[in-house]
Amino acid sequence: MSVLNWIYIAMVSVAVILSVVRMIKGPDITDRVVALDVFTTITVALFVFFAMIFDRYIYIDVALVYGLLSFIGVLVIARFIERGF
Amino acid sequence: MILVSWILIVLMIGLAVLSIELKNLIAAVVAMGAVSLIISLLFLLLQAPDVAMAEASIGAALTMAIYIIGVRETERSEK
Amino acid sequence: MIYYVGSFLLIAIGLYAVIVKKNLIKILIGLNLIASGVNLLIISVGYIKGGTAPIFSRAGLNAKMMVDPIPQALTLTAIVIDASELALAVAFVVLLYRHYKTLDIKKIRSLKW
Amino acid sequence: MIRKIVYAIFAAIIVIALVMFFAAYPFGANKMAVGTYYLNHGVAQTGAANIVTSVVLDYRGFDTLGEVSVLFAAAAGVAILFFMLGIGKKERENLTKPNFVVRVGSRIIFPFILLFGTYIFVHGHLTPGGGFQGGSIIASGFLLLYLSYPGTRVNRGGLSIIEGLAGLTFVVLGLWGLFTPTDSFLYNFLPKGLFNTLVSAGILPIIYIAIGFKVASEFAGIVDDMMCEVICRGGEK
Repeated sequence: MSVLNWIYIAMVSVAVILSVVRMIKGPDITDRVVALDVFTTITVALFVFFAMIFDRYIYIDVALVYGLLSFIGVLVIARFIERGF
Repeated sequence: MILVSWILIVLMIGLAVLSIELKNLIAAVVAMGAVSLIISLLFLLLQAPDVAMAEASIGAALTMAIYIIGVRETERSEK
Repeated sequence: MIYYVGSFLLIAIGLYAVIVKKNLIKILIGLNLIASGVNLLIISVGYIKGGTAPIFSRAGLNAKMMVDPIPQALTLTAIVIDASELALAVAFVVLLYRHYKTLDIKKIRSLKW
Repeated sequence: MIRKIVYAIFAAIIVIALVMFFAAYPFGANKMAVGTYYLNHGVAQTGAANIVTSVVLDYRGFDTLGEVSVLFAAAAGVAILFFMLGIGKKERENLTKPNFVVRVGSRIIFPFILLFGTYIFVHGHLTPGGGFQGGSIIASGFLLLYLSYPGTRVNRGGLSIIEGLAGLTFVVLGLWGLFTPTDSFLYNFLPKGLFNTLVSAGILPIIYIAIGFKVASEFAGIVDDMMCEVICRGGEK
Protein backbone atom coordinates (compact mmCIF):
# COMPACT_ATOMS: atom_id res chain seq x y z
CA MET A 1 0.00 0.00 0.00
CA SER A 2 1.18 3.49 -0.70
CA VAL A 3 1.61 6.26 1.85
CA LEU A 4 -1.67 7.88 0.87
CA ASN A 5 -3.58 4.73 1.77
CA TRP A 6 -1.94 4.61 5.20
CA ILE A 7 -2.94 8.22 5.84
CA TYR A 8 -6.50 7.36 4.78
CA ILE A 9 -6.59 4.33 7.10
CA ALA A 10 -5.37 6.41 10.03
CA MET A 11 -7.94 9.14 9.49
CA VAL A 12 -10.87 6.74 9.12
CA SER A 13 -9.78 4.76 12.19
CA VAL A 14 -9.66 7.88 14.32
CA ALA A 15 -13.12 8.90 13.10
CA VAL A 16 -14.56 5.45 13.85
CA ILE A 17 -13.03 5.40 17.34
CA LEU A 18 -14.35 8.88 18.11
CA SER A 19 -17.90 7.97 17.10
CA VAL A 20 -17.75 4.81 19.21
CA VAL A 21 -16.54 6.87 22.17
CA ARG A 22 -19.55 9.12 21.76
CA MET A 23 -21.79 6.05 21.64
CA ILE A 24 -20.28 4.74 24.90
CA LYS A 25 -20.32 8.07 26.74
CA GLY A 26 -23.49 9.63 25.36
CA PRO A 27 -25.77 10.44 28.26
CA ASP A 28 -28.95 10.50 26.22
CA ILE A 29 -30.46 8.21 23.63
CA THR A 30 -30.37 10.86 20.89
CA ASP A 31 -26.58 11.17 21.23
CA ARG A 32 -26.26 7.45 20.60
CA VAL A 33 -28.53 7.55 17.55
CA VAL A 34 -26.54 10.39 16.01
CA ALA A 35 -23.34 8.48 16.77
CA LEU A 36 -24.77 5.44 14.92
CA ASP A 37 -25.59 7.61 11.91
CA VAL A 38 -22.08 9.11 11.78
CA PHE A 39 -20.58 5.64 12.21
CA THR A 40 -22.58 4.26 9.27
CA THR A 41 -21.60 7.15 7.02
CA ILE A 42 -17.90 6.65 7.76
CA THR A 43 -18.17 2.91 7.33
CA VAL A 44 -19.60 3.21 3.81
CA ALA A 45 -16.33 4.91 2.84
CA LEU A 46 -14.44 2.06 4.50
CA PHE A 47 -16.34 -0.54 2.41
CA VAL A 48 -15.35 1.26 -0.81
CA PHE A 49 -11.77 1.47 0.41
CA PHE A 50 -11.64 -2.29 0.98
CA ALA A 51 -12.96 -2.85 -2.54
CA MET A 52 -10.08 -0.74 -3.83
CA ILE A 53 -7.44 -2.47 -1.69
CA PHE A 54 -8.52 -6.00 -2.63
CA ASP A 55 -8.86 -5.03 -6.32
CA ARG A 56 -12.37 -6.53 -6.59
CA TYR A 57 -14.77 -3.80 -7.71
CA ILE A 58 -17.86 -5.95 -7.25
CA TYR A 59 -17.54 -5.43 -3.48
CA ILE A 60 -18.99 -1.94 -3.91
CA ASP A 61 -22.51 -3.45 -3.93
CA VAL A 62 -22.23 -3.96 -0.16
CA ALA A 63 -21.49 -0.27 0.31
CA LEU A 64 -24.56 0.54 -1.82
CA VAL A 65 -26.75 -1.56 0.49
CA TYR A 66 -25.61 0.35 3.56
CA GLY A 67 -25.90 3.67 1.80
CA LEU A 68 -29.54 2.99 0.95
CA LEU A 69 -30.70 1.23 4.11
CA SER A 70 -28.95 2.92 7.04
CA PHE A 71 -31.36 5.82 6.61
CA ILE A 72 -34.27 3.50 7.48
CA GLY A 73 -32.58 2.16 10.62
CA VAL A 74 -32.10 5.66 12.01
CA LEU A 75 -35.60 6.68 10.94
CA VAL A 76 -37.16 3.83 12.96
CA ILE A 77 -35.59 5.05 16.19
CA ALA A 78 -36.25 8.71 15.41
CA ARG A 79 -39.94 8.05 14.76
CA PHE A 80 -40.10 6.03 17.98
CA ILE A 81 -38.55 8.79 20.07
CA GLU A 82 -40.99 11.43 18.78
CA ARG A 83 -43.92 9.06 19.56
CA GLY A 84 -44.68 8.54 15.90
CA PHE A 85 -45.88 4.96 15.71
CA MET B 1 -5.03 -4.96 7.20
CA ILE B 2 -4.30 -6.89 10.41
CA LEU B 3 -4.18 -3.58 12.28
CA VAL B 4 -7.63 -2.64 10.98
CA SER B 5 -9.08 -5.98 12.06
CA TRP B 6 -7.57 -5.56 15.58
CA ILE B 7 -9.21 -2.14 15.93
CA LEU B 8 -12.55 -3.39 14.63
CA ILE B 9 -12.63 -6.47 16.88
CA VAL B 10 -11.78 -4.48 20.02
CA LEU B 11 -14.55 -1.98 19.16
CA MET B 12 -16.97 -4.86 18.49
CA ILE B 13 -16.33 -6.45 21.90
CA GLY B 14 -16.75 -3.08 23.60
CA LEU B 15 -20.05 -2.42 21.86
CA ALA B 16 -21.30 -5.94 22.68
CA VAL B 17 -20.57 -5.41 26.39
CA LEU B 18 -22.28 -2.03 26.13
CA SER B 19 -25.36 -3.51 24.50
CA ILE B 20 -25.96 -5.96 27.33
CA GLU B 21 -25.08 -3.59 30.17
CA LEU B 22 -27.15 -0.50 29.26
CA LYS B 23 -30.33 -0.07 31.28
CA ASN B 24 -32.20 1.78 28.56
CA LEU B 25 -33.40 -0.85 26.10
CA ILE B 26 -33.47 1.51 23.09
CA ALA B 27 -29.81 2.39 23.64
CA ALA B 28 -29.04 -1.33 23.89
CA VAL B 29 -30.72 -1.90 20.53
CA VAL B 30 -28.69 0.95 18.98
CA ALA B 31 -25.47 -0.64 20.22
CA MET B 32 -26.66 -3.96 18.79
CA GLY B 33 -27.04 -2.30 15.38
CA ALA B 34 -23.47 -1.02 15.59
CA VAL B 35 -22.25 -4.55 16.43
CA SER B 36 -24.05 -5.85 13.33
CA LEU B 37 -22.36 -3.19 11.18
CA ILE B 38 -18.87 -4.07 12.44
CA ILE B 39 -19.56 -7.77 11.85
CA SER B 40 -20.50 -6.96 8.26
CA LEU B 41 -17.15 -5.17 7.82
CA LEU B 42 -15.32 -8.20 9.23
CA PHE B 43 -17.12 -10.49 6.77
CA LEU B 44 -15.88 -8.29 3.94
CA LEU B 45 -12.34 -8.44 5.35
CA LEU B 46 -12.62 -12.25 5.39
CA GLN B 47 -13.46 -12.19 1.65
CA ALA B 48 -17.12 -13.15 1.99
CA PRO B 49 -19.11 -10.43 0.17
CA ASP B 50 -22.30 -12.53 -0.05
CA VAL B 51 -22.50 -12.97 3.70
CA ALA B 52 -21.54 -9.33 4.26
CA MET B 53 -24.43 -8.25 2.06
CA ALA B 54 -26.88 -10.53 3.87
CA GLU B 55 -25.79 -9.18 7.25
CA ALA B 56 -26.04 -5.61 5.92
CA SER B 57 -29.51 -5.96 4.47
CA ILE B 58 -30.88 -7.72 7.54
CA GLY B 59 -29.06 -5.84 10.28
CA ALA B 60 -29.42 -2.31 8.93
CA ALA B 61 -33.15 -1.94 9.28
CA LEU B 62 -35.20 -5.10 9.84
CA THR B 63 -33.63 -6.38 13.09
CA MET B 64 -33.69 -2.94 14.65
CA ALA B 65 -37.33 -2.41 13.67
CA ILE B 66 -38.38 -5.77 15.14
CA TYR B 67 -36.65 -5.00 18.46
CA ILE B 68 -38.09 -1.49 18.58
CA ILE B 69 -41.63 -2.78 18.05
CA GLY B 70 -41.09 -5.32 20.82
CA VAL B 71 -39.89 -2.59 23.19
CA ARG B 72 -42.79 -0.32 22.13
CA GLU B 73 -45.30 -2.95 23.18
CA THR B 74 -43.65 -3.63 26.55
CA GLU B 75 -41.38 -1.54 28.77
CA ARG B 76 -38.77 0.99 27.76
CA SER B 77 -36.14 0.31 30.38
CA GLU B 78 -34.83 -2.59 32.38
CA LYS B 79 -35.35 -2.24 36.11
CA MET C 1 -6.08 -15.66 14.84
CA ILE C 2 -7.67 -12.52 16.29
CA TYR C 3 -10.90 -13.50 14.56
CA TYR C 4 -11.09 -16.71 16.60
CA VAL C 5 -10.53 -14.79 19.84
CA GLY C 6 -13.14 -12.19 18.89
CA SER C 7 -15.81 -14.73 18.07
CA PHE C 8 -15.10 -16.73 21.28
CA LEU C 9 -15.51 -13.54 23.30
CA LEU C 10 -18.73 -12.68 21.46
CA ILE C 11 -20.18 -16.13 22.22
CA ALA C 12 -19.13 -15.80 25.89
CA ILE C 13 -20.76 -12.36 26.21
CA GLY C 14 -23.97 -13.70 24.68
CA LEU C 15 -24.00 -16.66 27.08
CA TYR C 16 -23.49 -14.28 30.00
CA ALA C 17 -26.51 -12.25 28.90
CA VAL C 18 -28.67 -15.36 28.47
CA ILE C 19 -27.84 -16.85 31.85
CA VAL C 20 -27.44 -13.86 34.17
CA LYS C 21 -29.81 -11.19 32.81
CA LYS C 22 -33.44 -11.20 33.93
CA ASN C 23 -35.04 -9.02 31.27
CA LEU C 24 -36.51 -10.93 28.33
CA ILE C 25 -35.42 -8.39 25.69
CA LYS C 26 -31.86 -8.57 27.05
CA ILE C 27 -31.99 -12.35 26.70
CA LEU C 28 -33.00 -11.95 23.05
CA ILE C 29 -30.09 -9.56 22.48
CA GLY C 30 -27.80 -12.20 23.99
CA LEU C 31 -29.16 -14.85 21.64
CA ASN C 32 -28.54 -12.53 18.70
CA LEU C 33 -24.95 -11.99 19.84
CA ILE C 34 -24.39 -15.76 20.07
CA ALA C 35 -25.70 -16.20 16.52
CA SER C 36 -23.41 -13.45 15.19
CA GLY C 37 -20.41 -14.96 16.97
CA VAL C 38 -21.07 -18.41 15.54
CA ASN C 39 -21.42 -16.97 12.02
CA LEU C 40 -18.14 -15.10 12.38
CA LEU C 41 -16.44 -18.27 13.65
CA ILE C 42 -17.66 -20.38 10.73
CA ILE C 43 -16.59 -17.79 8.16
CA SER C 44 -13.15 -17.38 9.72
CA VAL C 45 -12.62 -21.16 9.65
CA GLY C 46 -13.12 -21.06 5.89
CA TYR C 47 -10.64 -18.24 5.29
CA ILE C 48 -7.42 -19.00 3.43
CA LYS C 49 -4.50 -16.61 3.74
CA GLY C 50 -4.12 -14.42 0.67
CA GLY C 51 -7.35 -15.65 -0.87
CA THR C 52 -10.05 -13.71 -2.62
CA ALA C 53 -13.81 -14.15 -2.95
CA PRO C 54 -15.02 -17.23 -4.91
CA ILE C 55 -16.51 -15.23 -7.79
CA PHE C 56 -15.07 -15.58 -11.30
CA SER C 57 -16.14 -12.10 -12.35
CA ARG C 58 -13.06 -11.01 -14.27
CA ALA C 59 -10.29 -12.65 -16.24
CA GLY C 60 -7.06 -13.69 -14.54
CA LEU C 61 -8.59 -15.45 -11.55
CA ASN C 62 -8.01 -19.13 -10.90
CA ALA C 63 -9.26 -21.52 -8.26
CA LYS C 64 -5.92 -21.61 -6.41
CA MET C 65 -6.36 -18.13 -4.94
CA MET C 66 -9.89 -18.43 -3.61
CA VAL C 67 -11.33 -18.99 -0.14
CA ASP C 68 -13.62 -21.88 0.75
CA PRO C 69 -17.20 -21.36 -0.58
CA ILE C 70 -19.03 -23.87 1.63
CA PRO C 71 -18.99 -21.94 4.98
CA GLN C 72 -20.22 -18.85 3.15
CA ALA C 73 -23.10 -20.81 1.65
CA LEU C 74 -24.01 -22.21 5.07
CA THR C 75 -24.02 -18.88 6.91
CA LEU C 76 -25.84 -17.04 4.12
CA THR C 77 -29.16 -18.67 4.91
CA ALA C 78 -28.53 -18.84 8.66
CA ILE C 79 -28.55 -15.04 8.92
CA VAL C 80 -31.96 -14.76 7.25
CA ILE C 81 -33.37 -17.56 9.40
CA ASP C 82 -32.07 -15.74 12.51
CA ALA C 83 -34.04 -12.61 11.68
CA SER C 84 -37.32 -14.47 11.18
CA GLU C 85 -36.83 -16.45 14.39
CA LEU C 86 -36.18 -13.16 16.18
CA ALA C 87 -39.55 -11.89 14.98
CA LEU C 88 -41.23 -15.04 16.32
CA ALA C 89 -39.46 -14.64 19.69
CA VAL C 90 -40.51 -10.99 19.97
CA ALA C 91 -44.10 -12.05 19.31
CA PHE C 92 -43.85 -14.54 22.19
CA VAL C 93 -42.37 -11.86 24.46
CA VAL C 94 -45.25 -9.48 23.71
CA LEU C 95 -47.71 -12.30 24.42
CA LEU C 96 -46.03 -13.01 27.78
CA TYR C 97 -46.08 -9.31 28.65
CA ARG C 98 -49.81 -9.06 27.93
CA HIS C 99 -50.44 -12.02 30.21
CA TYR C 100 -48.10 -11.36 33.16
CA LYS C 101 -47.67 -7.54 32.92
CA THR C 102 -43.92 -7.85 33.47
CA LEU C 103 -40.72 -8.69 31.60
CA ASP C 104 -38.83 -9.99 34.63
CA ILE C 105 -38.36 -13.73 34.38
CA LYS C 106 -38.20 -14.02 38.17
CA LYS C 107 -41.83 -12.94 38.31
CA ILE C 108 -43.06 -15.11 35.47
CA ARG C 109 -43.91 -18.19 37.43
CA SER C 110 -43.52 -20.92 34.87
CA LEU C 111 -40.05 -19.76 33.82
CA LYS C 112 -38.46 -19.69 37.29
CA TRP C 113 -35.69 -22.12 38.13
CA MET D 1 -25.55 -16.36 43.42
CA ILE D 2 -26.02 -19.90 42.18
CA ARG D 3 -26.64 -18.53 38.70
CA LYS D 4 -23.23 -16.87 38.67
CA ILE D 5 -21.49 -20.10 39.74
CA VAL D 6 -23.34 -22.12 37.12
CA TYR D 7 -22.42 -19.52 34.53
CA ALA D 8 -18.74 -19.63 35.49
CA ILE D 9 -18.68 -23.43 35.11
CA PHE D 10 -20.51 -23.26 31.76
CA ALA D 11 -18.25 -20.55 30.37
CA ALA D 12 -15.09 -22.37 31.42
CA ILE D 13 -16.25 -25.63 29.83
CA ILE D 14 -17.31 -23.97 26.58
CA VAL D 15 -14.22 -21.80 26.16
CA ILE D 16 -11.86 -24.72 26.94
CA ALA D 17 -13.70 -26.96 24.47
CA LEU D 18 -13.57 -24.31 21.73
CA VAL D 19 -9.88 -23.64 22.26
CA MET D 20 -9.04 -27.36 22.29
CA PHE D 21 -11.05 -27.92 19.11
CA PHE D 22 -9.67 -25.01 17.15
CA ALA D 23 -6.06 -25.61 18.17
CA ALA D 24 -6.05 -28.35 15.52
CA TYR D 25 -7.35 -26.01 12.78
CA PRO D 26 -4.98 -23.04 12.41
CA PHE D 27 -6.25 -19.79 10.98
CA GLY D 28 -5.63 -19.22 7.30
CA ALA D 29 -4.65 -22.73 6.21
CA ASN D 30 -6.35 -24.75 3.47
CA LYS D 31 -8.55 -27.31 5.20
CA MET D 32 -11.31 -28.69 3.00
CA ALA D 33 -11.22 -31.08 0.07
CA VAL D 34 -14.87 -30.58 -0.92
CA GLY D 35 -14.49 -26.84 -1.33
CA THR D 36 -11.50 -27.34 -3.58
CA TYR D 37 -13.53 -29.73 -5.75
CA TYR D 38 -16.37 -27.21 -6.06
CA LEU D 39 -13.94 -24.43 -6.98
CA ASN D 40 -12.25 -26.54 -9.65
CA HIS D 41 -15.36 -28.02 -11.27
CA GLY D 42 -18.13 -25.56 -10.36
CA VAL D 43 -17.91 -23.39 -13.45
CA ALA D 44 -17.99 -26.33 -15.85
CA GLN D 45 -20.80 -28.12 -14.02
CA THR D 46 -23.20 -25.28 -13.22
CA GLY D 47 -22.17 -22.33 -15.40
CA ALA D 48 -22.51 -19.72 -12.64
CA ALA D 49 -19.71 -17.23 -12.01
CA ASN D 50 -20.50 -16.99 -8.29
CA ILE D 51 -19.48 -20.30 -6.70
CA VAL D 52 -21.44 -19.50 -3.52
CA THR D 53 -24.62 -19.34 -5.60
CA SER D 54 -23.89 -22.66 -7.23
CA VAL D 55 -23.29 -24.27 -3.81
CA VAL D 56 -26.48 -22.77 -2.35
CA LEU D 57 -28.77 -23.61 -5.27
CA ASP D 58 -27.22 -26.50 -7.14
CA TYR D 59 -25.02 -28.72 -4.97
CA ARG D 60 -27.02 -28.01 -1.79
CA GLY D 61 -30.35 -27.04 -3.34
CA PHE D 62 -32.36 -29.42 -1.22
CA ASP D 63 -31.09 -27.75 1.99
CA THR D 64 -32.18 -24.39 0.61
CA LEU D 65 -35.68 -25.75 0.00
CA GLY D 66 -35.79 -26.81 3.67
CA GLU D 67 -34.58 -23.43 4.85
CA VAL D 68 -37.16 -21.58 2.76
CA SER D 69 -39.87 -23.70 4.38
CA VAL D 70 -38.46 -22.88 7.86
CA LEU D 71 -38.78 -19.22 6.89
CA PHE D 72 -42.39 -19.79 5.85
CA ALA D 73 -43.13 -21.52 9.17
CA ALA D 74 -41.68 -18.60 11.13
CA ALA D 75 -43.72 -16.04 9.16
CA ALA D 76 -46.89 -18.07 9.68
CA GLY D 77 -46.15 -18.30 13.42
CA VAL D 78 -45.76 -14.53 13.69
CA ALA D 79 -49.05 -14.01 11.86
CA ILE D 80 -50.89 -16.46 14.15
CA LEU D 81 -49.45 -14.95 17.35
CA PHE D 82 -50.29 -11.38 16.37
CA PHE D 83 -53.78 -12.42 15.36
CA MET D 84 -54.18 -13.80 18.88
CA LEU D 85 -52.73 -10.59 20.35
CA GLY D 86 -55.03 -8.36 18.36
CA ILE D 87 -58.07 -9.25 20.44
CA GLY D 88 -57.35 -6.86 23.32
CA LYS D 89 -55.93 -4.10 21.15
CA LYS D 90 -55.48 -0.84 22.98
CA GLU D 91 -55.86 2.62 21.50
CA ARG D 92 -52.98 5.05 21.17
CA GLU D 93 -53.49 8.79 20.97
CA ASN D 94 -51.32 11.91 20.45
CA LEU D 95 -49.39 10.32 17.60
CA THR D 96 -47.00 12.68 15.81
CA LYS D 97 -47.47 13.09 12.07
CA PRO D 98 -44.40 12.40 9.92
CA ASN D 99 -42.35 15.39 8.89
CA PHE D 100 -42.56 16.92 5.40
CA VAL D 101 -38.96 15.98 4.65
CA VAL D 102 -39.54 12.37 5.64
CA ARG D 103 -42.65 12.05 3.47
CA VAL D 104 -41.14 13.57 0.32
CA GLY D 105 -37.76 11.88 0.77
CA SER D 106 -39.25 8.44 1.26
CA ARG D 107 -41.52 8.92 -1.76
CA ILE D 108 -38.42 9.65 -3.85
CA ILE D 109 -36.23 6.88 -2.45
CA PHE D 110 -38.80 4.04 -2.39
CA PRO D 111 -38.68 3.16 -6.15
CA PHE D 112 -34.89 3.13 -6.02
CA ILE D 113 -34.92 0.65 -3.15
CA LEU D 114 -37.24 -1.62 -5.14
CA LEU D 115 -35.02 -1.28 -8.23
CA PHE D 116 -31.86 -2.00 -6.27
CA GLY D 117 -33.37 -5.10 -4.62
CA THR D 118 -34.44 -6.38 -8.04
CA TYR D 119 -30.93 -5.77 -9.39
CA ILE D 120 -29.44 -7.71 -6.47
CA PHE D 121 -31.51 -10.84 -7.00
CA VAL D 122 -31.49 -10.83 -10.80
CA HIS D 123 -27.68 -10.67 -10.85
CA GLY D 124 -27.36 -13.30 -8.12
CA HIS D 125 -25.25 -15.67 -10.20
CA LEU D 126 -22.77 -13.01 -11.40
CA THR D 127 -22.12 -10.64 -8.50
CA PRO D 128 -22.43 -10.97 -4.70
CA GLY D 129 -26.03 -11.04 -3.63
CA GLY D 130 -29.03 -13.13 -4.45
CA GLY D 131 -32.55 -13.91 -3.44
CA PHE D 132 -32.17 -13.67 0.31
CA GLN D 133 -30.37 -10.33 0.25
CA GLY D 134 -32.57 -8.75 -2.42
CA GLY D 135 -35.74 -9.93 -0.70
CA SER D 136 -34.77 -8.38 2.61
CA ILE D 137 -33.84 -5.11 0.87
CA ILE D 138 -37.32 -4.94 -0.69
CA ALA D 139 -38.92 -5.69 2.67
CA SER D 140 -36.91 -2.80 4.16
CA GLY D 141 -38.43 -0.58 1.49
CA PHE D 142 -41.91 -1.58 2.65
CA LEU D 143 -40.86 -0.81 6.23
CA LEU D 144 -39.92 2.71 5.06
CA LEU D 145 -43.39 3.06 3.52
CA TYR D 146 -45.03 2.06 6.82
CA LEU D 147 -42.90 4.53 8.76
CA SER D 148 -43.50 7.57 6.60
CA TYR D 149 -47.18 7.05 5.72
CA PRO D 150 -48.94 5.67 8.82
CA GLY D 151 -52.15 3.85 8.04
CA THR D 152 -51.02 2.23 4.80
CA ARG D 153 -51.34 -1.51 4.43
CA VAL D 154 -49.94 -3.86 1.84
CA ASN D 155 -52.35 -6.17 0.05
CA ARG D 156 -52.19 -9.41 2.04
CA GLY D 157 -54.00 -11.45 -0.59
CA GLY D 158 -51.50 -10.37 -3.24
CA LEU D 159 -48.64 -11.22 -0.90
CA SER D 160 -49.90 -14.74 -0.29
CA ILE D 161 -50.47 -15.30 -4.03
CA ILE D 162 -46.91 -14.15 -4.84
CA GLU D 163 -45.47 -16.30 -2.09
CA GLY D 164 -47.39 -19.38 -3.19
CA LEU D 165 -46.41 -18.95 -6.83
CA ALA D 166 -42.73 -18.51 -5.89
CA GLY D 167 -42.69 -21.66 -3.77
CA LEU D 168 -44.53 -23.55 -6.50
CA THR D 169 -41.92 -22.47 -9.06
CA PHE D 170 -39.10 -23.82 -6.90
CA VAL D 171 -40.79 -27.19 -6.33
CA VAL D 172 -41.94 -27.63 -9.94
CA LEU D 173 -38.48 -26.84 -11.31
CA GLY D 174 -37.08 -29.38 -8.86
CA LEU D 175 -39.59 -32.07 -9.81
CA TRP D 176 -38.97 -31.46 -13.52
CA GLY D 177 -35.48 -32.82 -13.02
CA LEU D 178 -36.98 -36.22 -12.18
CA PHE D 179 -38.21 -36.59 -15.77
CA THR D 180 -34.84 -35.88 -17.38
CA PRO D 181 -32.55 -38.84 -18.15
CA THR D 182 -30.54 -38.27 -14.94
CA ASP D 183 -33.55 -38.88 -12.63
CA SER D 184 -32.41 -36.44 -9.96
CA PHE D 185 -34.24 -33.76 -7.98
CA LEU D 186 -33.26 -30.15 -8.84
CA TYR D 187 -31.21 -31.20 -11.87
CA ASN D 188 -29.94 -28.25 -13.94
CA PHE D 189 -31.63 -29.25 -17.21
CA LEU D 190 -31.61 -25.95 -19.12
CA PRO D 191 -28.67 -25.00 -21.40
CA LYS D 192 -25.82 -23.27 -19.62
CA GLY D 193 -25.46 -20.34 -22.03
CA LEU D 194 -22.49 -18.04 -22.43
CA PHE D 195 -20.41 -17.76 -19.25
CA ASN D 196 -20.60 -14.48 -17.28
CA THR D 197 -23.63 -13.08 -19.10
CA LEU D 198 -27.06 -12.35 -17.66
CA VAL D 199 -28.90 -15.28 -19.27
CA SER D 200 -26.70 -18.19 -18.26
CA ALA D 201 -26.36 -20.96 -15.67
CA GLY D 202 -29.58 -22.81 -16.57
CA ILE D 203 -32.24 -22.85 -13.87
CA LEU D 204 -30.22 -21.05 -11.17
CA PRO D 205 -31.37 -17.46 -11.96
CA ILE D 206 -35.01 -18.57 -12.14
CA ILE D 207 -34.80 -20.23 -8.72
CA TYR D 208 -33.04 -17.21 -7.21
CA ILE D 209 -35.72 -14.85 -8.56
CA ALA D 210 -38.39 -17.11 -7.03
CA ILE D 211 -36.55 -17.11 -3.68
CA GLY D 212 -36.28 -13.33 -3.87
CA PHE D 213 -40.03 -12.88 -4.30
CA LYS D 214 -40.73 -15.42 -1.54
CA VAL D 215 -38.37 -13.82 1.03
CA ALA D 216 -39.62 -10.32 0.17
CA SER D 217 -43.27 -11.26 0.61
CA GLU D 218 -42.59 -13.14 3.85
CA PHE D 219 -40.65 -10.30 5.47
CA ALA D 220 -43.20 -7.76 4.24
CA GLY D 221 -45.87 -9.90 5.87
CA ILE D 222 -43.93 -9.97 9.16
CA VAL D 223 -43.49 -6.18 9.04
CA ASP D 224 -47.18 -5.75 8.25
CA ASP D 225 -48.20 -7.92 11.22
CA MET D 226 -45.93 -6.15 13.66
CA MET D 227 -46.56 -2.60 12.49
CA CYS D 228 -50.31 -2.93 12.00
CA GLU D 229 -50.62 -4.27 15.49
CA VAL D 230 -49.49 -0.78 16.47
CA ILE D 231 -50.80 1.49 13.73
CA CYS D 232 -53.93 0.12 12.12
CA ARG D 233 -56.99 0.18 14.30
CA GLY D 234 -60.53 -0.58 13.33
CA GLY D 235 -61.45 -2.80 10.45
CA GLU D 236 -60.72 -6.46 10.83
CA LYS D 237 -58.94 -7.82 13.85
